[in-house]
Amino acid sequence: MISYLLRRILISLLVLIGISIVIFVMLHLISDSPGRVVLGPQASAAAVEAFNRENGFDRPLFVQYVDYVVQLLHGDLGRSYKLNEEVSVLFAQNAGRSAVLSLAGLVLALAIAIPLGILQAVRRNTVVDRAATGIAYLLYATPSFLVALLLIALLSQLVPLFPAEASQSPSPWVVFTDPRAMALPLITLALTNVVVFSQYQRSAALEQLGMDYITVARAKGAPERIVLMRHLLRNACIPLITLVGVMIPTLLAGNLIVESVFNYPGLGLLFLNSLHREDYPVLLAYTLIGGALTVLGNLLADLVVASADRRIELSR
Amino acid sequence: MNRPAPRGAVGAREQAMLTIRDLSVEIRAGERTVRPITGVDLDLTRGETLGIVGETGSGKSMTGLSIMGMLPTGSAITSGSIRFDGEELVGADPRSYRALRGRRISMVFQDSLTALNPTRRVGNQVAEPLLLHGLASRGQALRRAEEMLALVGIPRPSERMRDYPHQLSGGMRQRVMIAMALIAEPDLLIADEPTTALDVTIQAEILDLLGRLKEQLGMAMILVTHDMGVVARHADRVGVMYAGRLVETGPTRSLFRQTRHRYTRALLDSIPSLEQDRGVELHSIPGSPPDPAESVPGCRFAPRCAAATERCRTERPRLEGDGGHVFACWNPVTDATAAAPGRALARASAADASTEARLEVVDLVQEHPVSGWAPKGRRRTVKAVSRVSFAVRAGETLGLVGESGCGKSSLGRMLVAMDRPTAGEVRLEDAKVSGVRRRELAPRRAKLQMMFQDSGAALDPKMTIGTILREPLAIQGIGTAAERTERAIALLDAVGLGPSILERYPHELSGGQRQRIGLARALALDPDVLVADEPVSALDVSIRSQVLNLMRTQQRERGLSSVVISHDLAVVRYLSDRVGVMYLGKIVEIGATDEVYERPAHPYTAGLLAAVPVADPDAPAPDQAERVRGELPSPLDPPSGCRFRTRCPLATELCAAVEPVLEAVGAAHEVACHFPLQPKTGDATGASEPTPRPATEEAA
Amino acid sequence: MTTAHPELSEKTDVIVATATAARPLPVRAVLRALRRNPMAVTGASLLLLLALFSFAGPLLYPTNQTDVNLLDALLPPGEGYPLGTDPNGFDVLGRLMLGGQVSLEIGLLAAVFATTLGTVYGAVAGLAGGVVDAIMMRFVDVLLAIPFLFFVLIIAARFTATPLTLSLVIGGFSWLVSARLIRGEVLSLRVREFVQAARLMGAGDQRIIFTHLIPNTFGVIIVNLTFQVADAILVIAALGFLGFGLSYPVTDWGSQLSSGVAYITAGNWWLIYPAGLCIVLVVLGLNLLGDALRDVLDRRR
Amino acid sequence: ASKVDPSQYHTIPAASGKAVDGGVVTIAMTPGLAPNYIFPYPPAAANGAVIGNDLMWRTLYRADADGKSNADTSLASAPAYSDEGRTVTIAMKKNSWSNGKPVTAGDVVFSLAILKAAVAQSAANWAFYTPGQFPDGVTATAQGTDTVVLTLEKAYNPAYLESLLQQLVVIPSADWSIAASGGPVLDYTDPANASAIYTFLTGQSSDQSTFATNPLWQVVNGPFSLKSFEPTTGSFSLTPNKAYTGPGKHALERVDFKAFTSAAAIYNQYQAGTITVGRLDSSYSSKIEELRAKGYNVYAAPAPARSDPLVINFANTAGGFDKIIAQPYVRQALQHLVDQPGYIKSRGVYNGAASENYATVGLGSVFPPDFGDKALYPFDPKAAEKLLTAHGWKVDKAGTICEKPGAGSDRCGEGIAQGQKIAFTLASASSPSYVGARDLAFSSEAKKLGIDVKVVSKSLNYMYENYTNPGAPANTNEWAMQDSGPLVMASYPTANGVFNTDGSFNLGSYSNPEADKAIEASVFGSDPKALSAETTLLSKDLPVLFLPTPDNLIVWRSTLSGPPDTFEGLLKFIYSPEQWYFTEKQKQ
Ligand SMILES: Nc1ncnc2c1ncn2[C@@H]1O[C@H](COP(=O)(O)OP(=O)(O)OP(=O)(O)O)[C@@H](O)[C@H]1O
Ligand SMILES: Nc1ncnc2c1ncn2[C@@H]1O[C@H](COP(=O)(O)OP(=O)(O)OP(=O)(O)O)[C@@H](O)[C@H]1O
Ligand SMILES: [Mg+2]
Ligand SMILES: [Mg+2]
Repeated sequence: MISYLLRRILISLLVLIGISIVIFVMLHLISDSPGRVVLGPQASAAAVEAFNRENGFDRPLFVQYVDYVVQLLHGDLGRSYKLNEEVSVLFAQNAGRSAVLSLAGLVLALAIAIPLGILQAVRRNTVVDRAATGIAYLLYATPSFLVALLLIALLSQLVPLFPAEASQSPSPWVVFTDPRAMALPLITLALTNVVVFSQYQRSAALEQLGMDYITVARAKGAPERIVLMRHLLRNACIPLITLVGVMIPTLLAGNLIVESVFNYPGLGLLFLNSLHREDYPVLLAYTLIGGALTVLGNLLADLVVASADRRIELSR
Repeated sequence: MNRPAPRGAVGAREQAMLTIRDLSVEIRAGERTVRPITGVDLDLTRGETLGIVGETGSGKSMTGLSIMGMLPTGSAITSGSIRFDGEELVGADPRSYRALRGRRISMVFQDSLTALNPTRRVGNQVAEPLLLHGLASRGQALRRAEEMLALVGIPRPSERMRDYPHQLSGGMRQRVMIAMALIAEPDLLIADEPTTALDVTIQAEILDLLGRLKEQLGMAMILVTHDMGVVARHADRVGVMYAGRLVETGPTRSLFRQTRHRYTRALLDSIPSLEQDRGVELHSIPGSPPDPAESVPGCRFAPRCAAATERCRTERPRLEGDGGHVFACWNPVTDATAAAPGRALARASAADASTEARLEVVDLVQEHPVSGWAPKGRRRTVKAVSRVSFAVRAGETLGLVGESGCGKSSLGRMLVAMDRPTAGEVRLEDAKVSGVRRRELAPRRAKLQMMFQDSGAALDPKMTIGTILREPLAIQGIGTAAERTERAIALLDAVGLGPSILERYPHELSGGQRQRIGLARALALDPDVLVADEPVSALDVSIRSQVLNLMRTQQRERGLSSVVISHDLAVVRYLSDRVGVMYLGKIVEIGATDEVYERPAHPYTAGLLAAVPVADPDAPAPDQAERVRGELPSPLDPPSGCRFRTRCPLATELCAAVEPVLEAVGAAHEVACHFPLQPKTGDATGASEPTPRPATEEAA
Repeated sequence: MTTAHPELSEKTDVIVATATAARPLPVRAVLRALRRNPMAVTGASLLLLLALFSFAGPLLYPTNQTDVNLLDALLPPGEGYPLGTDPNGFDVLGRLMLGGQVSLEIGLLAAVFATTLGTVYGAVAGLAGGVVDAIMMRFVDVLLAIPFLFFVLIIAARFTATPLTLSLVIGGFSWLVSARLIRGEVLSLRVREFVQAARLMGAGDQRIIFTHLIPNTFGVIIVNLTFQVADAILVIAALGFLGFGLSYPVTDWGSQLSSGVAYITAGNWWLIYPAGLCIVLVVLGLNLLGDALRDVLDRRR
Repeated sequence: ASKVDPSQYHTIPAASGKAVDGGVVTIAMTPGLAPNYIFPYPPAAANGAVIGNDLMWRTLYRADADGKSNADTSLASAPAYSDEGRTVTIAMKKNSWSNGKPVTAGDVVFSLAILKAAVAQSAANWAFYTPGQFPDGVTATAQGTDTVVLTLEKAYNPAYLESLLQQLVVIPSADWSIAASGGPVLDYTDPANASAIYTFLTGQSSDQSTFATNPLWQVVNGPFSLKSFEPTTGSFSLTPNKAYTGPGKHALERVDFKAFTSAAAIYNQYQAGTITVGRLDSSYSSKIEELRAKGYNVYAAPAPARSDPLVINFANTAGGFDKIIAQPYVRQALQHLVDQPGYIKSRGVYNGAASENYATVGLGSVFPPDFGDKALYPFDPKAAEKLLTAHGWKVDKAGTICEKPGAGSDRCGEGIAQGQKIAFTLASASSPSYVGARDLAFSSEAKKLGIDVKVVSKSLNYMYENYTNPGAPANTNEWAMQDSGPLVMASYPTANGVFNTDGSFNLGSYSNPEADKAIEASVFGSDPKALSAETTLLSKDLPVLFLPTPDNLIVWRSTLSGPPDTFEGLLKFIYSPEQWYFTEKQKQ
């Protein structure tokens, strides 16, 4: 276990370094003269040059990269000149809201998808299964922003149940304190994820249902409920853990769109606004964080899977 | 003989615990309806072991699952009755059925890896039936589970309780399965191929264990298997199934001695055994079993039966007979028609000792690094093959046997230069062929060919058979397109297939046909050396003999030097002139086939031979002392000295300290053992009887 | 005659011949199996319908999609404009056809680009094995860990989107999954016995790759391509929605939907839902077809 | 979308109702303009948008919406000129800082010193700076506490100078002339000290979390001081400065400025009734009745001194564009293709809420061009075609080409090759939506004459950073025209900086010696007519193409009242909440 853990962490670190290189290179391809970007069009060439010199942007790329990494290690994600603020501070202010929204959406999606997927597997090829699969196909084909717009049209405009705009309160806990205002964003997130998770869960459960140990459990005289809860559930959820880990970039992208449609002030909206402002330090820092989150998510997922399913460490 | 058998004749004996009558099952899958079992009658009395044998797909498992009331979704019992202890099970309500399962009727499955829940601890799984049926509190159940693990021979059961299934070896898992099935002390145990995935050595232990426990607990048992040897030794009565029907059933001795059904007879004749005359060709059953979705009016075996008449094809035979031995055959075997000896084979003359060695192996070593990161120098390696040397002469066939994981395949692949050895070399006619560049090897490449175990995987699914057979010629640039096709047809002919098959794709062929194509392709380049790795182990019994016969003919006719790898001792014996026994990457004994099989010199060889079940109920029970016990040690760090010492009943300190080398024990017979079972030639001390010591259960 | 059992060979031939009476080419067999698969039929019909709508539609229903019509802007569906007009006075129905052409073209181009790149990359990595493979795949891991939409957005915001650049950018980021898939496939094929058998016969790398590996990954590639098209269309839609889509005179469904969203408070539904429906249908069709194809090809394995 | 009648909302209701004390006014800030800086002289690097601009620190002279200095709210009385305008004497009025100290002449000198330090560090640090001009060549001395004397190297047009002094924020010399927290008060007349002070103050202003707590920022001379600031969004709250002595009753308890990310979000909040005052762009003009029904006053008008130019890049050499566009007749032809009345009418563009404008100074300026509101080059594709054919172009829908190259009155013009096409890229701001719509309409009209205008949608910031020739010369050939929305002139709307050859705002590298001369005359001369002459010349020469000016909607709760000009001021972001009051008691 320990050696597996170390190996996974080592690989994750390697990937992280790779990500930082890619993003660093990206930063330099996009805006080769930070001074110009920062000082704006009116600044004289000399001022730009001076700025670049002062901030070390004229040094060899490798040196700058090392610097960049050292900064990152100190938790310094750079500075948003456009917002006159450290990127880390901006993130600290926004991350809570996004994280709570994402996690709530994820938990909600899983809470629906896991039982639904298992139900579909157990009742495969029945009306229930076919209907759920059909809806999943349809929803999967619907871009999440369209889901959001349809929800607004239906649940906010046609039947005014929920507001069309997410809560604007700065508290990260609005999902719980103001659930009405967060209903539509949450439903959108949940719906778009449920279709992926439930179909995955269905096939995972189907595969497990075909395994002999399920038959063995029945042969022991276990009632169906116990077969499903005690034997199937855990094994059928293991692939889903990996999926959630792998899907983190998709989840982040989903958040981006939901935050944009519902005007929810979180990291996604910060990203979009920065995109319009061409605020590269923020953009790339968020991309970096997204990458790091993905790596971390994958690592965590692998570790959870490994501890849930001890076979992993042997097979690798 | 024409008179339909009265119902009662099926041997409905008194105090039958389980009575199955006219059981038929249907499975609907889409538009297809499969009838895996039709009209099966069975009886089982308390304390009895009923063996059910039959080829793949004959409905053995379905019968077992029907009794458990656990048929797969989409299937239904269409007719018949199953009475257990006077209670009708067909149509019983799910609750009362559940109360029966795991408590009064239990089941042991074949694949112990998937049959155990990978994410639950072994102890909990074993204890579960008691808890499910409310037979014990949690604490009691766990204690009972530990006792049960001890009972099935698991060392240090209290530690194993907390293990996960993957942490146990295959044999251990199978024991856990048995413990789980028996913990509630059921009246009936259904063991569905409980040992098929295991090595013979472990198979023997498990089957003995099952027999012992059955006695102890006074259960009845249904032992499902496709191995005639297993039933011969372990069953009281035997039922033979073919294509969903029970074709013959009777007391074991009677069934084997007075076999009546043509299929049973053919089956018995086609099994290579350790006793049979190697000079005589195996009997083989042509064709392959019918598609279970098709309904056949007459006897299902008729299309493959040499004695079939018109009646067989149109009228369905019923079970008849007496004394509990019944069979469904219109033209049963009588003493007069019984086994005519097979055709004799011309002994290959090329393979006499005078001929020079064609293929030579010198100190061959293969070590696979264990995947994963480790500092250089400290990398752990799997010692798959360790300093193996031997030679194969022209026209000679060398057999390699040994337990799973002992390095047979690794060795085989190096012989045909598919893998590079870590050390040592392979020489073909005095030219080095191992570890050389592809270019240097090129002229000899075609001379070294291999036949694979799973020809389904060894044939490119996207190519027609014609393309597959022409490919070697195309690669080597032999002949024109037309000539290649001609050659392909000739090859097909050689393996007993018609040219019509050229345009087909591999998936359109049966397993036996595919294996023949595999052989044909290996022969396409006229190789000097042919390595066959488990050539028939994926095939069913009735088809196996077809391929075996074919291989033997080809070996002889072409004067090939071949190496046949198999874990099946009978197969190796049938095909080889000489045989090498491998243990943990080493050859521990090598010699002329008859020598080795009749006078094994290494305790391991003797143990292996003792473990092979013989398809003869009268065969003497093998000597328990000769048994190989315990499990194969890890090839990561094999034991010092003699690698077999941890499982050897004769081992002494000497064995741990000094590694034995191959020494002659006969004219063409060598063994690597400090205490060989045969006197060493020219070595007086070696001939002395070693001190036998009691074997310990526990391998260090 | 070297045959071991002449009588045997004839018999087996008969038996097998009845079991598999017809011996079709795989392609035709796949097509036939697809024709019997309701998912495939639905998916293919949807695609055909939308392709016809986009490419043949303008022939039957020609509209002016270049000249802005200031006076007829933002008309609701009605006479002359079955789906109304947009803020520039373009007929929405006609614009949907134009958007369809562009969306489908970009989707296909991006998918072909991604699949080609991914296949080559994955195959090279899989075949090379060892350190090369490890390095190549770590690189894929790195890119895969970076949220793709973010990257595409940054690039799209920086450079002017044209159908070609969009396809390249989307393709340039979505080849990763194909690469992994093909590598996995090649890795498993590489150790498959039929490949080893070919090596045993002296086949060189080239032969192995072209006659054994590639034909056997073809199914996976095709299925992957289908999904890639669907995903690319969704990505274009998302880009368009976030305001980084194409601009006049070209348009795509996502951009249309996006420009419509600005008018959502005004109740101009015809600017949003028809384009949305088109996206849903085409992606649905592709996914259905892809899944059906995978089922059919899987079964043949 | 029904047509709107502009006459319905062109008047502001007079102040009415009885003022009740208290109440919180919530002001919606323009989307994307969230403030991030507190020190009133933000460096360029901060991309500063200053919190409560003008509400905490007042400028020396404070302009009204029409650009004239307001005698009541300014910190000094009107300047007196002598020595041919090279000496300017400014008398300070009696005002005090929130800590009780008086606002003195020294504070003005201090402010100028800091401004000089700022532009010395980077020319970009003050948006109104043209190197060599104000504050360069200006020496300020305090005569006593009440009089400031400015000595100029070269006399400016008084109106121009005053417009610059309207930008001079007066900051507290007694409290801010330090270079470290708790450090000694420095002599700010030493440029080195001034520079250190400036660095210190900007440094203090980079920590957003301390904006509301740093005692430095609590010293104000405006009507409000900062109560809280929400760095995430840029929203902030102001409380009345009790020591404030200017006009206004200060009835309100608090003023909240709320940041928004989209106009739609603001509109939603109006629907929900959670904001008191704010602006909407013209696309919401069809919603005026709805807003009124919800209890809001709506006033809409084009912002003063605003024009919506289609900026031309004269330096773009791609496709020979520079040579083509250098020809006045081409610019005229293109202007003939801009259908201003059509855009205004179209539901898809302005939906009636805009006005035609053909001058650089915008509508209703006190410095109008001599042709007035008239369109010199009205929408007339035929005229455009005629201009082109008359100059040797073969007009063809499939692609107009030059047939007669060379100089001469009936020829295409110098540098234009035979067979040359007219094809160029128009960068169009991605929001608000009318920008894209009008550019698209222009492009479509051009296409009919065989002129290929490729419209590319870009974010405003992107254009600012990449599509300005002096700032980003490398990108010159990427754009030929850009529509980045409004261009707003200072209260003395000279095109100095915008259209003079070396102007720092000369985005399109427009260069015309005559125009340079005219601009010089209006900046340094003393003739009040000079600016009209400049405007006339520029508007005729078309340094840009002119587009209609959209109305801005000012929306406020009908229970809020105050002098009408304080609401009109919102058009130019001039907030005077100290003069507002509620006419009904507000619920807490
Ligand atoms: N779920 C199922 N759906 C359709 N057909 C099935 C299903 N399960 C089994 N069959 C078919 O039923 C027949 C009998 O199967 P069964 O498993 O009883 O054979 P078996 O004798 O146990 O074979 P084996 O030795 O391979 O275990 C086979 O032809 C098989 O293909
Ligand atoms: N590529 C490999 N990497 C690591 N270990 C390997 C590799 N191939 C084989 N081994 C290990 O080498 C040992 C010998 O394997 P090999 O396949 O030669 O045995 P075998 O005798 O053919 O067994 P079986 O009867 O199961 O086919 C086993 O322990 C196996 O796990
Ligand atoms: Mg079975
Ligand atoms: Mg093997």
